[in-house]
This record gives sequence, C-alpha cells and structure tokens, in this order.
Amino acid sequence: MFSNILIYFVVIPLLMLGLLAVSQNMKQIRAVAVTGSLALLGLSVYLLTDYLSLRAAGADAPMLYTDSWSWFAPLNINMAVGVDGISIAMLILSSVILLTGSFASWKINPHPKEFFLWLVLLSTGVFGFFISIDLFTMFMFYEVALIPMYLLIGVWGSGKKNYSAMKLTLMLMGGSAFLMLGLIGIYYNGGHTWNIVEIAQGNLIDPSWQNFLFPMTFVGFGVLGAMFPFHTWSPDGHASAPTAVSMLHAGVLMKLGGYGCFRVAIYLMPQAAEELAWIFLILTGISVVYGAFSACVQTDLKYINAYSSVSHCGLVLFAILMLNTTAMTGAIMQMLSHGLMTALFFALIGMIYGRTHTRDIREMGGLMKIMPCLAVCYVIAGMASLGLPGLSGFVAEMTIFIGSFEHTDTFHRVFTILACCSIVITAVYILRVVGKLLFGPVYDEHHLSLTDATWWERTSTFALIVCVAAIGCFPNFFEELIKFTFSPQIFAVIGMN
Amino acid sequence: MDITLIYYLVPSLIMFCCGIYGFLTRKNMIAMLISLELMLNAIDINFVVFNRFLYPGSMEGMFFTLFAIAIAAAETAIAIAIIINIFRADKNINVEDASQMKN
Amino acid sequence: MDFTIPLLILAIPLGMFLLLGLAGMKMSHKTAGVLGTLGMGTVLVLSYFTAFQYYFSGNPEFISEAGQRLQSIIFNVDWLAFTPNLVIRLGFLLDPISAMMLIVIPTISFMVHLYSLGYMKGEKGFQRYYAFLSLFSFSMLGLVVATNIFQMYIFWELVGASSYLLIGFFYTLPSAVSASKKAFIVTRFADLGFLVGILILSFYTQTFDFITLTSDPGSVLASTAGATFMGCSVLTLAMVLIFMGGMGKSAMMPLHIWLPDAMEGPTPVSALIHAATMVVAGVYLVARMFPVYLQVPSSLEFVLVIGAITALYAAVVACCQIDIKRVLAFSTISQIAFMMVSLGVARPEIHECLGYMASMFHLFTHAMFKALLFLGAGALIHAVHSNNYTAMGGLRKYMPITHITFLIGCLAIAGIPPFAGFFSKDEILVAVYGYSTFWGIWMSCVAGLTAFYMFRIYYLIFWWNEPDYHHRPHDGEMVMSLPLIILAAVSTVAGFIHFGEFVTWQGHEYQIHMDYVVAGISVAIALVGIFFARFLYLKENDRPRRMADSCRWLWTAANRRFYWDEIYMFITHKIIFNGICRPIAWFDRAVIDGSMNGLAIVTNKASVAIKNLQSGRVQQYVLLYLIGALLLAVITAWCVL
Amino acid sequence: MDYSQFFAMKQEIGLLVVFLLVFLYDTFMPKRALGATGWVAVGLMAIQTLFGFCPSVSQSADAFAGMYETNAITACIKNILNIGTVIVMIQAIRWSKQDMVVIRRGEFYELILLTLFGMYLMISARHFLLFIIGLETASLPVAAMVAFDKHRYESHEAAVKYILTAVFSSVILMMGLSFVYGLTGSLYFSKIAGAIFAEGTISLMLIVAVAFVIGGVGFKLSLVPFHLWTADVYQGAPTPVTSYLSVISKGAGAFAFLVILWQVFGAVYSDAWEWMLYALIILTITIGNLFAMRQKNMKRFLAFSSISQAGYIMLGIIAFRGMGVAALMYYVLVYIFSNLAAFGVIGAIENATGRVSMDDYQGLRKTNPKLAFTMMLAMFSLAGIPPFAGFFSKFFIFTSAISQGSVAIYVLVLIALINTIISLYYYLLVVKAMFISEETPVIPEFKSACSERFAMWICVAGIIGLGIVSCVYNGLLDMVSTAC
Repeated sequence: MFSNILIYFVVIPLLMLGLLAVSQNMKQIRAVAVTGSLALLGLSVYLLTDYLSLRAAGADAPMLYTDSWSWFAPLNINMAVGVDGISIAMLILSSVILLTGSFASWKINPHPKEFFLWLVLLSTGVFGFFISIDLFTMFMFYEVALIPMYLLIGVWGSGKKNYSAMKLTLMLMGGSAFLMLGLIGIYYNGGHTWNIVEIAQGNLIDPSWQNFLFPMTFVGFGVLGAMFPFHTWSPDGHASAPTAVSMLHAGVLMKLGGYGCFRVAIYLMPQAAEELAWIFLILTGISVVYGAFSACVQTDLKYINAYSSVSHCGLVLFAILMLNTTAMTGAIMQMLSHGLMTALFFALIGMIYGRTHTRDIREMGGLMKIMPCLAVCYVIAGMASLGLPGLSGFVAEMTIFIGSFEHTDTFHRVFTILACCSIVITAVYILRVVGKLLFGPVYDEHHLSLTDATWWERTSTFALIVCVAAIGCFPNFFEELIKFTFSPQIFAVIGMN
Repeated sequence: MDITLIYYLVPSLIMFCCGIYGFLTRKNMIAMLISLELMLNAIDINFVVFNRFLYPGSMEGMFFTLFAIAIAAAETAIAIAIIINIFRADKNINVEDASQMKN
Repeated sequence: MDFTIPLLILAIPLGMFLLLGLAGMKMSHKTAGVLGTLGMGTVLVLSYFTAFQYYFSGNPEFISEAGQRLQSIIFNVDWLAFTPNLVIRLGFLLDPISAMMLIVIPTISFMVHLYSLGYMKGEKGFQRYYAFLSLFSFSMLGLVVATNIFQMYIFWELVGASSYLLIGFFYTLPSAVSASKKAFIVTRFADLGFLVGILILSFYTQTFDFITLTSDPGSVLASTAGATFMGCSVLTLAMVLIFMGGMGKSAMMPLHIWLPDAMEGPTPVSALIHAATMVVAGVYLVARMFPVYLQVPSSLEFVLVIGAITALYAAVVACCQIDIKRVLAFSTISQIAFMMVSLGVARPEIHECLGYMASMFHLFTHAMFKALLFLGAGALIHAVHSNNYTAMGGLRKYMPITHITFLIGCLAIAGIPPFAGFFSKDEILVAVYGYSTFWGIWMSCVAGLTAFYMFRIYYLIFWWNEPDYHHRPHDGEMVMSLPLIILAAVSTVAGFIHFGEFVTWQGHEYQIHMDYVVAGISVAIALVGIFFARFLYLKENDRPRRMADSCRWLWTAANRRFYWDEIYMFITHKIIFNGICRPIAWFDRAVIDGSMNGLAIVTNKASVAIKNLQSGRVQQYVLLYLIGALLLAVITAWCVL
Repeated sequence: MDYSQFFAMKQEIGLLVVFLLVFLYDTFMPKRALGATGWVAVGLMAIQTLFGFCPSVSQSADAFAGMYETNAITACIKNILNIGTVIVMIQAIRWSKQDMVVIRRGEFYELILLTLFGMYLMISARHFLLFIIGLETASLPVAAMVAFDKHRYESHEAAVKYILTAVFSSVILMMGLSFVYGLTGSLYFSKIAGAIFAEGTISLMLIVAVAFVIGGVGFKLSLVPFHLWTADVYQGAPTPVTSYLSVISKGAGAFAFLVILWQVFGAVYSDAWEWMLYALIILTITIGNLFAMRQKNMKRFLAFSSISQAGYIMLGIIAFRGMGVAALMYYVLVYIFSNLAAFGVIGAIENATGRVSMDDYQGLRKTNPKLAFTMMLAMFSLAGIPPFAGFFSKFFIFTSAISQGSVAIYVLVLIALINTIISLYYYLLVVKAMFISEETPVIPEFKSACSERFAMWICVAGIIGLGIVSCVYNGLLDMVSTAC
C-alpha cells in the first residue's frame, strides 16, 4: 500500500496530526506544521515532475499512479487513488496554501495546538479528496474537510462567528446531502461501481438517470463552489473565519466544489451535462456578475473578497459547463489562480486586521505609507484579481473567455460576453478598495505607529505572489499538465467535443 | 337461535372501546389500570372465540389467552407497585398531575 | 535579423523594472535614476539601430526587391495555446509602423527619464517612479512590436496598469488616486469592447496573427461573410468593438473623460504616457488592423465620425481651460482625433491611402512636439508651483529656454511652416479633403481652433501680466532643459523627413505632394487663430472676460467640458452604484440570504409550534398513539381498498 | 417432549446462567464482597458476549416446533446487544454506588439481564406467543428500572408514563394479533405469511392488524406518533437506564420489527405497509429533529435525537434483503457506541455534579477537555460526520435503502438527508456549548470514575474504529448474505 506515492498525501497529514497531538509548545507546533507542509509541497512538486516525465514517456492512461485497495468489498467500495494533471495542480495548490497558511497563523491565539490539529485535519480531507478516484472515499474526504471548518471558525473566528460557522456548516452539509443522494444514485445506475474512471470510460450511467443525478451532484458540489443562489455562506463564513482558515477555505475548499463538479457531474454524466448545462449556465453566469456587483458596495474587506470569490468561482463553474477543452482548461487555471490570489488576499486582510483591528475600509486609509510591504502585496493581489497580464488571473480568464466563445450557440455567447463584463466590475471594486485602503491620506492617526510585515508574513505573501506570477508568466506549462485530461480520446469516450 | 361468532365479538369490541374510553378519561391511575384490564380481557375473548369458532382444530388461541392473562397480571402488579411509589412520593395518584416533564 | 537586440529592447526595461522595483528601496535616488536613465539610453541606442536596420539595411527580410517594405517577425514564441489555431505568441514584429514607434517611444521615454532626474528630484518614491517608467516603456514597446492581436491586448492592459500606477504616483493626494482609478476603469471598460471584439474576430478567423489577418484579409475574413451575431454583421461588430478599445486608450469621445484627470500624475509622465505614446495606442491599433478595417468601410466611417466630433469638442474645451496641463490634455485629445480622422478617411483610391501615412506622420511629429510642450509645462509648473495660467504671466523674461522651446512647440502644433506639425497636419487635411469637403472644412476649423488655444496659453503664460512671484522663477537645471532643446530641434526639422518613403500602407513608397491650396488655407486659418489669440491675450485687458460674458453659457459649458464628467458621475454613482450594486447587495442579504435564514426560522417556528404535542400528559400520548395507529389503518385502507 | 431442543437456545441459556450467577452472588455473598457486584456482572456478561462469538452459537437451529429459531443473523444481533449491555453495565457501576441506589444494586443488574433475555426471545421468536412473552419480559422490568431512583420524583413520573403507555401499546399489539389470528388461524410467522399469501386479496381487518402491530412494535422503537413516552421517560429515568433504553431495547425492537414485517406481512408489503413505513419514517425523522432542536436537558435532547435515529434505522427495514439487514445491524452497532459515548459523558457529569442541562456544558472544554472531546466525537458520529463510524452507518443505510430503486425511495432518502442538516444543527449546538461558548464554565474540573473512563474508551474506540476498519461491515454483510 505504501509503495504508491499518492497515499503519502494522506499519510503525511495524519503523521502531522499525531505529532501535533504530542507537541508541547508553540515552537514544536510550528515546526511540525511547517515541516509537514513543506514535505507535502515537496511531494507534490516531485509528483508533478514525475507525472510529466511519465507522460512524456508515453503513459496514456487517463489517470496515473492508480491503485486500488479494497475497503468495503461487498459494496465494491475501494480506496482507489489516481491522479491526472488537474488533481496534481490542485495538490500543489493545496500544499502551497497549507504552507502559507501555516506561516500566516504563526502567532495564532488561543489554543494553537488545537488550531493546527483542525487545520491539518481539514487538509487531510482536501488532499484525500484530490487523490481519490473512488466516489465513496472522495465523498468521505469531502466531508472530512468540511467539519473542522465549524470549529475553526467558531473558536478562532471573529465577529458573529457562531452564526457564520453554523450557517456555513449547515449550508455545505445541505449541499452534501444532495451530493450523497447523487453519488448513491450513480452507484446503482452506473454499473455498481464507485470508480470514476470505470464509470467514465464505460459511460455507464443511463441517460435518463443522468438527467436526475447530474443536477444533484452539480448542486451538491456547486454549493461549495459558491454557485448562486447557494453562495450566502461564503460572505459570512469568510468574514468570520481566522486568516489561515479563510485562505484554505477560499483557496482550496471552494476548489473542491469546482473540481467535484467537473470530476463527478460532468465527467461521469456528459449527456446530461449537455442537456442541462443551460440551467446552470444561467445560475453561474448570474454568480459571476452578481458577485462582482455585490462586491462593489461592501465595506468589509473580507466581504468584498468573499463576493469576489463568488464571482471568480462562478467563472470556474461557468467555464466547466461550456464543455469544451479550452474553457475547461481555463476553469482549471482559474481554480488555481483564484485559489492563490484569494489566499493572498485573505492573508493580507488578516495581517492588516491584526494591526488595525478593523476590516472596514471606511475606517482605514493611506496604509501604503504605513505598511508599504503589505500594501504593495495587496496591490499585486488586486492586480491579479482584476486580470493583469503577467499574473495568474489574466491567463485563466482569457482562456475561459476564448473557450466559452468557441461555443457556437448564441445563448452561450451572450452569457460569455456577460461574464466578460465582470472584468470591468472587478476593476471597479478592486480599485475602490485599493484607493480607499492603501492610498490617500492616513485616515486614523493611531495607525501611524503600526509596523510593516514580519518575516513570517513576508514568507507567506511572497510565496503566494511568486506562484501567482509564475502561473501568469508561464501558462504554457499548464497545457502540458492538463493536456491529457482533456485529450480527444477522453472526450470521445465521455462524449464531448 | 345460534350463538354465533358475532355475539362474542360485539361485546368484546364494546369492552375494548370502554377500556379505551376509560383509559383516556379517568384521572385516577387505578381506574386507568382497570380500563387496561378491560381491554386485555376483550383481547382474550377475541382469541378464545376465534379459536373456538373458526379454528377449533388447534389450541393456539386458548394458549395465547392463558399467557395473556398471566402477562396482564404481571403488568398490573408492576403498575400498582409504581403507582404506590408515586403515591408515597406525592400523596396523589391523579394522572393529570404526573405531567411535569413536557415539551 | 538576429533576435538578440530586439529581445534586449524588451528585456532591458523589464529587467530595470524588476531591479528597481525589488531592490530600489535599498538604492539612493541618484543611483536609481541614473540606472533607469542609462537603461533607457541603451534601449534607445538599440532601437535606433533596429529601426535603422529595418529602414536602411536593404535586407531582403525587410524590403522586397520591388521596394516594398515587408512585415518581418524577428521572433515569436508560443506563450499560451488556447486551441491549436488560437495561440498567444509573444514576438517581435518589425514593419514600417512598429519601426517608427521604435524610434518614437525610446526617444520620448529617454527624454522623460532624463528630464525626471531634475523634475522629480527629492520626491519620495523616486526609485518607484523610475521602476514604473521602465515598466511602462517595456509595456509600450511590447505593444507596438506585437505580432498578434492578443499580444497587443496583453501589453495594452499592461500599459493601462502602468499608467494607473504613474497617474496615482502621488498616492496621498485623493485627486490623484481618483484620477488613476478613473483612468483605469474607463480604459478597462473600453478594453472590454476590445476583448469581445477579439473574441468575435478570432472565432471566425481562427487566428490572432496580424500578418495572417492583414496580408490577405479577404480570404481570412471569408468565414465571416453573412455571419451575424445578435442581428449585426459579425465583422462590423468585431471591428467597431476593437475600435472601442482604441477609443478608450486614445481618449475618443465619449471615453475621453479620463485623460484630463490623468494630468494629476507627474508632468513628465503626462508627457510620456498621456501625450506621446500610450494615448496613440488606439491610433496604432487601427493602423495595425487597417487592412481589416478596409474590408468594412462602415467601421472606418465610424472611426471618422468619432474622430471628427472628438477633435472639435476637445478643441473647443481646450479654449476654456485654466489649468495649462488640461489645455494640453484636450489638445492631445484633439490631435489624436486628427489621426483617427485621417485613418477614417484613408482609402486606397484616395491618394493611395494617404490618410494612413498622414496619420502615422502626425503621430510621429505630435509625439515630439506634444512631449516638448508637456515637458515645457512641467518646467513652468516646477518654477511657479501651480498648474494654472493665472499664477503665471510674463515668464519669457525669467525662463528664456522654456519660452523659446514652448513657442516652437506651439508653432509646430499650430501648423506653421516649417515646423513639423505643419507637414503632417497638411497631409491629413489633404487626405480629408480628398475624402469629403465637409469633413475637410470641419477639420480645418479645428486646426484654426488649435492655433488659437495654443497661443492663448502661450500668451497668458509668457506675456500677459506678471503676478507677484514669491520666488523668482527660473529655467530648470540642465537635465531638464536639455530634453526641451533636443525635442524643440526635432520638432523643427521632423517635418522635412520624407515620411512617405518609410511608412505607408502596404509599404510601397509614396511621394508626398504638397497640396498648396490646402496648405495655404490651413496656414491662413492657423495665422488667424494666432492673431486672434494675440489680440486677446498679449497684454492684460478685459476683452477675454467680455467675450466670455457675451456667451456665458457656452463658456461655462466648455469650461466644464460639456458636463461629460457629471454625466458619467450620474451614470456610475446614481445608476450603477446606487441603482444596481446597492440593490443587488441588498437583494443578496435580504432575499437570498434571507431565504436561507428564513428556512432556519421556519424550522424553528415549526419546532415551537408543535411543542404542545408533547404535553406531558400520558392520556394525550395514548390518544395520539391511537389516532396515529387508526389513521395509518384508515388512510391505507382508503388507498388500497 | 424433547428437552434437548433447549440446547438450540445456547445464548439464552448462557444469559440465564449469567443471571443466576449474578443473582446468587448478590444474594449469598457477604456484604463486603457486594461492592464488586457490578464488576462481577460485567465480567460474566463479557464472558457471555465472547461466548456469543463461538462458531457453534451461530449455527441455525429451531426449537418448539419452530416457535424459536436461531441462526447466524440472530446470534449476531444478540452479540451486538450484548456488547451494548456490557458497556451500559460498566457505565452503571459508578451510578449504582450512590447511597440511594446501592442497596438495590444487584437488582439493577438482574433486571437488565432479564430484559435482555426478553429481547433475545423477541429476536428469535417465530411465533407470536413467544414474541409477546419476550416483548413483555423486555419491557416490564424496564418500568422497574425507570423507577429506580426512588429519591427523584421524575423517576416515578417517568415510570408511570412508561408502564401505562407500554401496557397500552401491548394491548394494541395483542388486539392486532387477535385480528391476525382471526384471519389466518395461526400465530406462527410462517403460517400467517402463508395464509396471507394464499388469501391473495387484502382485507380491512388485515390492514388494521398491520397498523396495530406496527404501532405496538413501533412503540419500542419510538416511532412517531408512538414515541411520546420517550422523551419523558428518558429524562426521568436514571441515566444508565436511559442509555440502555435508547440503544439496546431500540436495537432489539428494530430487528424484531424487521422480522415481523417481512416474515409475517412480507406478502402485503407494497399493498399495506410500504407507505405506512414511508410516512412513519418521514414523521419520525422530522418530528424527532424538530423537537430535539429546542431541548436543553441533555437526556431529553438525546431522547429526541434517538427518535430521529430510529427513523434512519427504519430505512434499513425498507431495504430488507441482505444489504438492508446488514446495514440495520451495522447501524445499531454504531449507534450503540455513539450514543453510549454521549450517555457516558452525561452520566459522568451527572454523577459528579448533578447537572444535565446543555447550558451547564458551556465551556466544558476548558475544565474537562477529555469529556468534551468524547462528547464531540459522539455528536459527530451521531450526525454522520466522517471519519467517524456514524458516517459509514448512515451511508450504508442510505445505500441499502436506495438499492430498492424506486423514485419514491429516492425522495424518501432525500428527505432523510435534508433532515440530517437539522440534526447536524442540534448536534453542533452541543459542540458549540462545549467548545465555542466563551462563558465561564459551570462544571468544575473533576475526575471521572475509572469505570466511566473505561466505558468511554471503549466507545471512542468503537466510534473511530468501526467505520474505518471495514471488516466489521464486510463481515456483517457476508454473514447476512450467506444466511439469507
């Protein structure tokens, strides 16, 4: 079992859990958290290079490193693992954000040990989700990732944290209720197997059932992907969550939604996707514009970012529903890009909040003068968010737009143009924040005594910025990575063009 | 005039309904117990009559009745004991008063 | 041609940006400034070399045996492949116009770098300033050498961002912050059009490449024939939308509102970005896509009309501004509109697309003399610490160099021979008259107005009445004066370049013929404008006031820029912000979130409502039990039997 | 009569031996040795549990002309109940040492063993006479157990409510049986089923009989609307009794219910009771949840939670066939561990401080982190959060239910799933009180008794291990499918 590299993505977090449980002081806790997440990052980078070399050597299975260990044999449930380029991208994203999140919670207070325990449990779920190709284990890890959220927000959060934590948990669980029904339905109508690859390759699900199961799974994952109108957990949840949790949640957890929508809803049920996409296109199209418009009038930094996440994640789902290679590639890029930059945003907001003790942009101003490093990072994050070339947002959005416009249907195109409008609205709210928060005269005299970023904060933000810029500058690398998932053979098998 | 099944079943049903009525309306717990006995007896009659008239070949109904009578006795014994208990504690066996735990 | 030098042209500014941006804080002001300037100087040399190679080497890569100048791709690397056909490549395209821009941009940029050493001395964030200048130079160079429309779009966005950063350089000033925001958002809105245009065009042509698009537009665009999107011909739609991007960058009506505000940035920045280089990107875009535009004459008509209206509008407004930088800004708008008009009237049948050549010629000369004027204005502002001409007057005595060079600039823009502006403007007017007399007369009037408003501020600054100066104004230091002198020299002689030899549509040499009638008319009109200005503003008098009073409404309207800002304010704040964003935010909280909370509340209410089922009375329990059992039986019986 | 057929009832005999030994120990041992009564009972019961796993026990056999039947499945469910009973008995040790209880300590264990015996009979009965005897043996001693805390008025009130409704429900059940007897002329499950099948058509009397039988057995399972006694009794009874009632008698009831519905009335499944069960499941889950939301008393809270859990158990009954039975048994097993963990914590706190209100649990994490952690695990498991066993049991019970494949079952499962959100809400309320609330803790730091900790460790091990260690469920499913 341990000869498979993928299993270590679960083993390392579990080890971390164990070590955290016995660690005595802050130093040890930090050491465990940083070492563990570095190990995960190293592992995922190694996996990436190895994967690329395998592909270059001609490996052409849809998933590599596949392995399957029987678990609940009578129900055909296996602990089946396997990755393709998308999963690897997500794994890298997760480990980067876990690492930077650990740095961002360098001084977490109170109960640092428990905080990291829950955080690592959450990431266990995340990593497990991305390496699974068995619907059951996937769902299990999915739920493992959801629940620590409640305590992380409830205990370490701020504001009306009780309400937010409860709302977030219940809404996400509501989504997973639909999801569970959908998955069980897939099992029974998809040849009594939970294995994604088998179902997809055989296209085993009866089309009439697809029409029922597709909405179930799509909505189920869509709730986590902040699809309109199931997005309202996002603003409150993010606003109340502590920094690292916002980072992980917006950066990684929301990606579980998009990834799941692709991997389960569309990958397994292409016919229904083709038939029903329009419903969800309307919803996600609304998400994109609606989130952006809502963000324009918010005054709480986290709310702005949460609504911006609604808009950006809406774009992910939107692109996935276009059902063509380019748009889906864009969706994956957008997932990565949004994950990184929103984590960057939340890290910065957390750092600013830690200093000024307010997140209301009306009560701050001129921070560029006081904390130039943080402010510059914030501007960079903003630029990434509004799609400046050279940063990740641009390549992702452009790929999505070009891909979506490939769809010849007027309806799809009109919605594509509508989605394009979001780039203007995004610019509006990003510049509004940047202008109010960072530029202009210093609003509060007390802020003048605040300090700039500390070394761990710099580590956290710079690492993210480097990633954002790397994706933005060398996007072609993705093509290599994602190529095989969307290769014509696979699309032919699952019935897409 | 033949005494048929129905001549037994109707009184049994009346007994049963009386029992239910009594059980639902009497405030005294002992009276409620008596109502329960009425119902149990109605069931016993049912069994015996069904056995006697419909399935005279075997004795299942009769046996069941015997056991039911025994069970009824046990039930009554325990119920009385508990009622005595509550009387000791509260000096009152009005069923309406035993309603402190609710909602 | 070897790709090293072209690559260096792009790499040096980028490297300088990264160097100054990351390590700038550790450097002294002087080091940073000198480094930046040296970097730009190197780029200047390299790009002159490249342009020289292109125009004069006779290399078959660049010029065919028939003497046609060719489009030549020096390098082109895949950057992002959307589909096998649609690939963003980053490359270096040399052709007549990009080679010309390779002269213009580094020249102006270098002048500005040099000038800023003096102008920005001692400003906080000096290193940052040079970093941004380098970023801008990189982006602008990348834009002009783009080999495909998407590369252009990428650098298009980058110049927008660097413009944003530079306008907002004095970030503690709220006006600068809001101006930078406005500039970015307005151009972003225009870019939306550009992007959608690209989407449409690329979908039908399946290419981004300029060469593919322009070398044989007829066949590439064949697939668009008859295709409609939402009722419009796709090609017209695409070209108009792409032009919309140009309208935003080049500040054409109605997307011009950001440019006057952009004057909040440091003056050298205005000279570089908002006068000479970035704002002409729109013109450059249309020129780049010109063969495609030619396929859709209606879109060229659109360019013409927008340009003509903008030209007149900006000229009128420029007559009534107090802030000298605003006057220059509106003058820029008006001059760019000239270029647009010129492109709009360019047709192969009219003097072999004279308009195209004229437009590029004007772009070239305008860059020189407008940069000169802005830098001159910078020197003035530096000297009197105010942007308003009311704080100036009689400065010719104190600032002789500035005075002379500014005068040369004014003469150039007014179109007085032998200064550069005369030649280029004359070509434009010839082209316009060739297309339609109506627009010819229209543009001639605008030319007259140009002369008038330029000399209006000239007289108001250097003559008029002398206010009380706290400090005696004086010319700037050498690094500031040197660029003025160089640019003045260029503005004086640039007109004599045989531009038709170098830049024409399709690269064929074109011999410029002076049309003396048109030239005579335009010079006459310009002289009228100048003398009218002299009449009004030479000495302090109340004629200007009386004139303004005589048609007060017009003067106020022009002074307030015909209320465009108010209209935009109304649309953005009242309609979009209060009418869309707020309701949506409210809807989200109240309705969407409310319904989610509502579910919770309903559940709670239901929980409370049924609590009496559990009354605590055992007889009720039993009753419910019985009812339950009977109901089960009855309902089932009713259904089954 | 062939007395050797008693040897078919190996587990029953074993249990009787345990009962007698405990009884003899309690009666004849010197007073100073009586302190160990609890542990003796636990030890003996543990041996009985182990005995249940002997291969010979799970052999199929029947006795008394088919009135009694044992096979691998019944042996297994009895083993599950044994495990639960052992844990309950361990948890009761501390409680039984209280002054007011200590003199009757032996009785408590004896009564528990007796009721367990009754449940054995319920499970193995294939004739209604034996079933009724088992049912009454299982429920009458419980009344005495509920009344065990003589010093608490609630205990008396709970006992009265329990005995009155219990007797009433058995009256209803027997009335239904008399109808069945009248219709079919037999009380053997198989003969009744045969007669109903032979009849072909369905009569009003049969429907009434089915409804009454469902009511009578549903009472044990506390299905809505036959559940109303549950909360009051759970609240009033001593905590070990409550935990016993909530898991053991519910588990036994569920299995007996399954046997009766399918073996007796299987022929009229879709005609008569499919929709009844649908309605009952929806009602049970929903009403249980709605009531649980508001509860402040932890025992009462868990009472309503157990009502809604019963609804989920019923899904396994609908599924029936191999998977359903296995899922039901697995669910009961997991439920035993989860619920007993919760009751273990409640009992420990009640014994130490006498507090049972959720408000008193505020800030428990600060004073008693381990108890709080155990409670949280229990809540997560009950709510069905992975990787705890509750997740797996819920998943499997839904999976088995859906195996039926009709649209109605999808809707039913969806309703059940949506209800899990409400249940998650109130389970999280407990977690919130313990972990998130920033009020000053009410409950001081204390050390729980060794027995309590032991029981909790077992439960925590079960909660964590039962799901991830797949052999439990796999074994159950294998066993069921070979037995069927």
